[in-house]
Amino acid sequence: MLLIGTVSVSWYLAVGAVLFVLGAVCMATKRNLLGVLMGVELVLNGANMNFIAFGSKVLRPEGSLGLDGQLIALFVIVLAAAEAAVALAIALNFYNNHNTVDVDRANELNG
Amino acid sequence: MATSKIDDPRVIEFDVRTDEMLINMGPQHPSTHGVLRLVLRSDGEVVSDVEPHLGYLHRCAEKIGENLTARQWIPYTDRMDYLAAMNMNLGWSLVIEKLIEYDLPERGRHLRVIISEMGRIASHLVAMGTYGLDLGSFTPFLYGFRERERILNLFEEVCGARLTYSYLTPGGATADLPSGWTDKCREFLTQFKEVIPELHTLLTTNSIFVSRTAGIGVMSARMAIDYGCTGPVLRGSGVYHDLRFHGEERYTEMYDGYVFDVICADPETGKYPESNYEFHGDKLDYPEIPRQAILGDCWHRFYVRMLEVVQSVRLIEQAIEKYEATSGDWGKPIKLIQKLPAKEAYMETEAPRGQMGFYVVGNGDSIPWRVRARSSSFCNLSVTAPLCQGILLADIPAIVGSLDVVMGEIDR
Amino acid sequence: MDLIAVAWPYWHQFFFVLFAATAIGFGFGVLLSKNVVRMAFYLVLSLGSTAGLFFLAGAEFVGAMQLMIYVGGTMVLLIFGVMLTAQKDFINMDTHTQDWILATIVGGSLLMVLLFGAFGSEDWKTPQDITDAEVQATKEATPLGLALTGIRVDTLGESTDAVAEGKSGYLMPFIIVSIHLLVVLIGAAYMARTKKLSHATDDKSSRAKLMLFKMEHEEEQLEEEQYVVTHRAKSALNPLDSENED
Amino acid sequence: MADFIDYLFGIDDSWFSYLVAALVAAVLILHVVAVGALLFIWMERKISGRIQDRLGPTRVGGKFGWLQTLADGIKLIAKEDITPDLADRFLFKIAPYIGLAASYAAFIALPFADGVVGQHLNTAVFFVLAVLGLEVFSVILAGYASGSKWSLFGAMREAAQVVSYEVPLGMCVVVPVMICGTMNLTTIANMQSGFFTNWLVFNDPFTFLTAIIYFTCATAGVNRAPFDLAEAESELVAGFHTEYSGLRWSLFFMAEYSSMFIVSALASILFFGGPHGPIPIADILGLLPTENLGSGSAQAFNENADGFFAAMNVQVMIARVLGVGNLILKGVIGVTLMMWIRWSFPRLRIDQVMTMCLKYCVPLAAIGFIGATAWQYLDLPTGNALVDAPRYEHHEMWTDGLSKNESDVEAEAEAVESVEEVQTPHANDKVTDASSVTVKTVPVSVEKGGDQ
Repeated sequence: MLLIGTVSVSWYLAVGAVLFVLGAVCMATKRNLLGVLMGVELVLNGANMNFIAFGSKVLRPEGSLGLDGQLIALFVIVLAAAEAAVALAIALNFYNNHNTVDVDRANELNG
Repeated sequence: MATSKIDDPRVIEFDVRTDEMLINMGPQHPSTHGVLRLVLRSDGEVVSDVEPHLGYLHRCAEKIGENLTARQWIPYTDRMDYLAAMNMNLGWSLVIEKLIEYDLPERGRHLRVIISEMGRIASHLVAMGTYGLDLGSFTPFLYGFRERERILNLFEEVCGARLTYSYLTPGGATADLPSGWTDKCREFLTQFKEVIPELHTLLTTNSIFVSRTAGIGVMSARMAIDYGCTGPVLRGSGVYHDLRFHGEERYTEMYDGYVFDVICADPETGKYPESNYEFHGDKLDYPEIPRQAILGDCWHRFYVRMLEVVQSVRLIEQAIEKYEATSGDWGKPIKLIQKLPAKEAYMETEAPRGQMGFYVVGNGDSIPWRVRARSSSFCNLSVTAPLCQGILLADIPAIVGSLDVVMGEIDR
Repeated sequence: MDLIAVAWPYWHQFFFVLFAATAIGFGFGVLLSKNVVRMAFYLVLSLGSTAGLFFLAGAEFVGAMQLMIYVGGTMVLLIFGVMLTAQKDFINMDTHTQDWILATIVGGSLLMVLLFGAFGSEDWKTPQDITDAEVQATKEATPLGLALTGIRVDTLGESTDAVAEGKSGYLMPFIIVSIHLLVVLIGAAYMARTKKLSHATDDKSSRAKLMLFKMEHEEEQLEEEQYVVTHRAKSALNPLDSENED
Repeated sequence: MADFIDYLFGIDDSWFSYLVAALVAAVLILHVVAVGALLFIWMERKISGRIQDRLGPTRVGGKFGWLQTLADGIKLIAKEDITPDLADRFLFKIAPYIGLAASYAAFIALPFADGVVGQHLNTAVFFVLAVLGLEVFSVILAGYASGSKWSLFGAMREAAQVVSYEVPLGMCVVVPVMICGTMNLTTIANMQSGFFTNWLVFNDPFTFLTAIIYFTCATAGVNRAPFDLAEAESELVAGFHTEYSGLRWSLFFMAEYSSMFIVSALASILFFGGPHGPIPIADILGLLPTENLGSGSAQAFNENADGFFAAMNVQVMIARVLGVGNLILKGVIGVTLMMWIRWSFPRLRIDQVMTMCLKYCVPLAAIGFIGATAWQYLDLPTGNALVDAPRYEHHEMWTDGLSKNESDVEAEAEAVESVEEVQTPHANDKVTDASSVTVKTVPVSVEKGGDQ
């Protein structure tokens, strides 16, 4: 039985693109530090989608990236976890010092 | 010397500063033993301040006592420490007897020892069981209650009631022990002795129990005395004080001729009295004091209660023999409208939770002019606030439970 | 039976639409929600749906990894952060309107570019057929694990020098990432610590220390002040008690 | 199963048979969750009753009160569903469903017996752990959304605890994965077929240690006493579910009991032979066509007979029912053990729980992992050597090319390619097809043929 209907790599890329843009807009608009962090996660996820799509042998038996796509995606996930841990530590520190997580208040270095 | 304590594991350092929380624990809370209300100021799991609030069970018992005769007020004493109502009856009876200068016949004296020590066992069983419950162990609670039910069966045979007995009255008791009761009592003691090691296994020596209680809520002897703590709470801090030894003549003479230990660690050596606990003819040592336990902590308070139960068993065994050896009057109750002389009397007895004092002023009438009760739990509870500073939230039930308060006695 | 016998080869498509819709929908939820915890919740669902897409694309291990690390670990961490940095109600952190407008314009343009790229290549746009058995064969996790230890199973057939020497894998990046994680772990723990602890006199922990300090002093004073009721000779009170001696 | 339905209706590759197969699997698993919860709650009552010297339920449903839970369930459904004023209504209402969905979804990849599994996943171990980890979300959301401080405390405790215990839990799970060389639960289970000495728990001292650590961490991971801090009634009233009532409250319990079962079942698959009993009864009775597998090892189940019905062989079906019974029995034993622990011990404190995780469980799990690796590496005698019951060998061909001389590489590569042509498990559903392949040379994909 054929599993694939009309879904191709492009569709996955499109979903990835939408997630990426949503994350980017989220990063740009949120004033809450944690909201910005969530935007970063979304962006990374959107990027990951591309790696998976290009590396998928299900979507593209010929000409796919193969294992490399999945492996890069793995590294991205692991590094995203590390990034989240550090960013949260920064957020907590920021909160301890400023008593808020509003990024607009981080303006000590303004000239 | 002070720096060594700074490394104490009980001191929790803050990694992350968070907002303070004001939490209301009680009066409807599973571990506040009735209707105690604790207002906690906490930072995450760390409680910085505890303020106990009382009065949710206040029934004006003392004022009612000023409108009833001495014997009529007996049922109200039942409802003070409702877990050890016999001991409450005893305290009131003794103070009235002191006021009217009544001397109890010897048979009645032994009867009172039997009954009040049985009451002590029943009360400590609840204290033990609910303490397990406070720490999240449900099973010992039911084991404790199973034994308590046996005691209550015996009490029921004596006076017809299972909770509020009104059995011991000024003048003696409402009735003599029924025939054959002492044998049943012996039977109970025999099987109860087998249960004590079980309880020790489930709680006293259980490593989780020890880690939850040892070193928690440490109260120095000085502090215990300053706050007026009495009973097992005081003795758990290493203060050798038991009214059955150190009380008034009128009370201690009840225990004349009895052999028993005051369960209290020697503050110098930290040792408890030698075990005199026999089990199937073998002398069993008390469980060893764990390494982490500090004199005056929750574990010691619990341990004192567990060992006091053994002493009570010992006392009852002696009392039954003495009771059976005597005959004659057990002490009839005084008249319902007994006139009280125009003077005052105050008397403290060693109730299971500490020194229960009753104060009565007569004015020549049968109704006392002034009645006042000194509650042991009230004083014991007052140490909650200083003990519960800088501890974890989970330690609060451990500390409050180890004080073993009964709100009926505190609020009266 | 004729009706049901018609093969419906659109399972992949069906689930793709399902997961893609939830991923994007909850992505919008993250963007538009004002409550941080709800944002986190929507992000969890969005990432979970993405994991579903990964499963669908045959990357089972990465999908499970996504669930485990992202959804299970990172998000719990994030919610911790949300709760620890609880905001007062009166602090307004709404986005400025001009920010919204600007972000929408820039984001929209970016999306256009990306979509143009995504559908630009004929090779990417054309779906390729694959049999069920072939799908099963692609879902192996072992090659992935071997690749992380430096062995590329899928390129064994190629006789390049790198393959022959077993150097085509991802061993080096794997080790680098491991060390990186360790550094991050230590660094995050270090950064999240409060540095004011030592000289904060009104700190609660200091009060607890003070309490203990005082208690220790009290114990010392105890003997001097003779507060303890000394051990009385029990035998004096109880002449019958011969086994006890003071 | 889809193949069976195809066969039943005489149709080929229809969406209908897939749908029916999926529905049947889903409903069966739902029964494990729902009926399992009913059974376990009843069991908990009876066991706690017996431990505490009382009877437990005695009346409802005739003897033993076995319908008590059902009666309570009906009561809970009829109860008013209260949402507190200060609650975040949406999250408050949705939180219980997330927990249930997570523990339900984890059953997808759990093989009850060889071929009796919702969906074959090559990364089943990882999947089950990952999905179970999602359950913590329901607790966090419930705690946050309740708008009660007690609930929030419970949620924070649970989050801290579960996240911490995932570390040693994962390390313990890696040990069987490492010994078996696969994350496929079916294969891990089948490698322990034969006598109980083949169970991985008896493989070497370090796996034994690991099994104990796993069980401890799993108990903590599913929030059971003495680690049930999130719902510590003496401290936090009822923890995260303080504000819940009625059906939503009972959903938390269903989730809790089904995750208890799933971690026990996972333990039994990883360490205690899974669907294989201590004595290979099915093998001894000759229910399984072992001759097809060649090597004469104690291979209890024929993996190539894919799916429950696919083999169309009554004997194999009986063997699989036995296997399902075995696994469920082992899971229930694990749950009973957890109950026994719960009703015997006091509760730990939050800092002690963390200390236990970081100071004891993690180092011990690491020691277990390193030790088991060394044991494998040094090729020391394992448990199955004691009774001379050779283990069914799981052998993958992926790296064979590397061990050969460079001149052999190309020839080997061709062999790999030819093997990949054989990797069509659904085409080879028949038992007899495996006869041509001996165990030693079965390429892994054929062994692990997917269901449906």
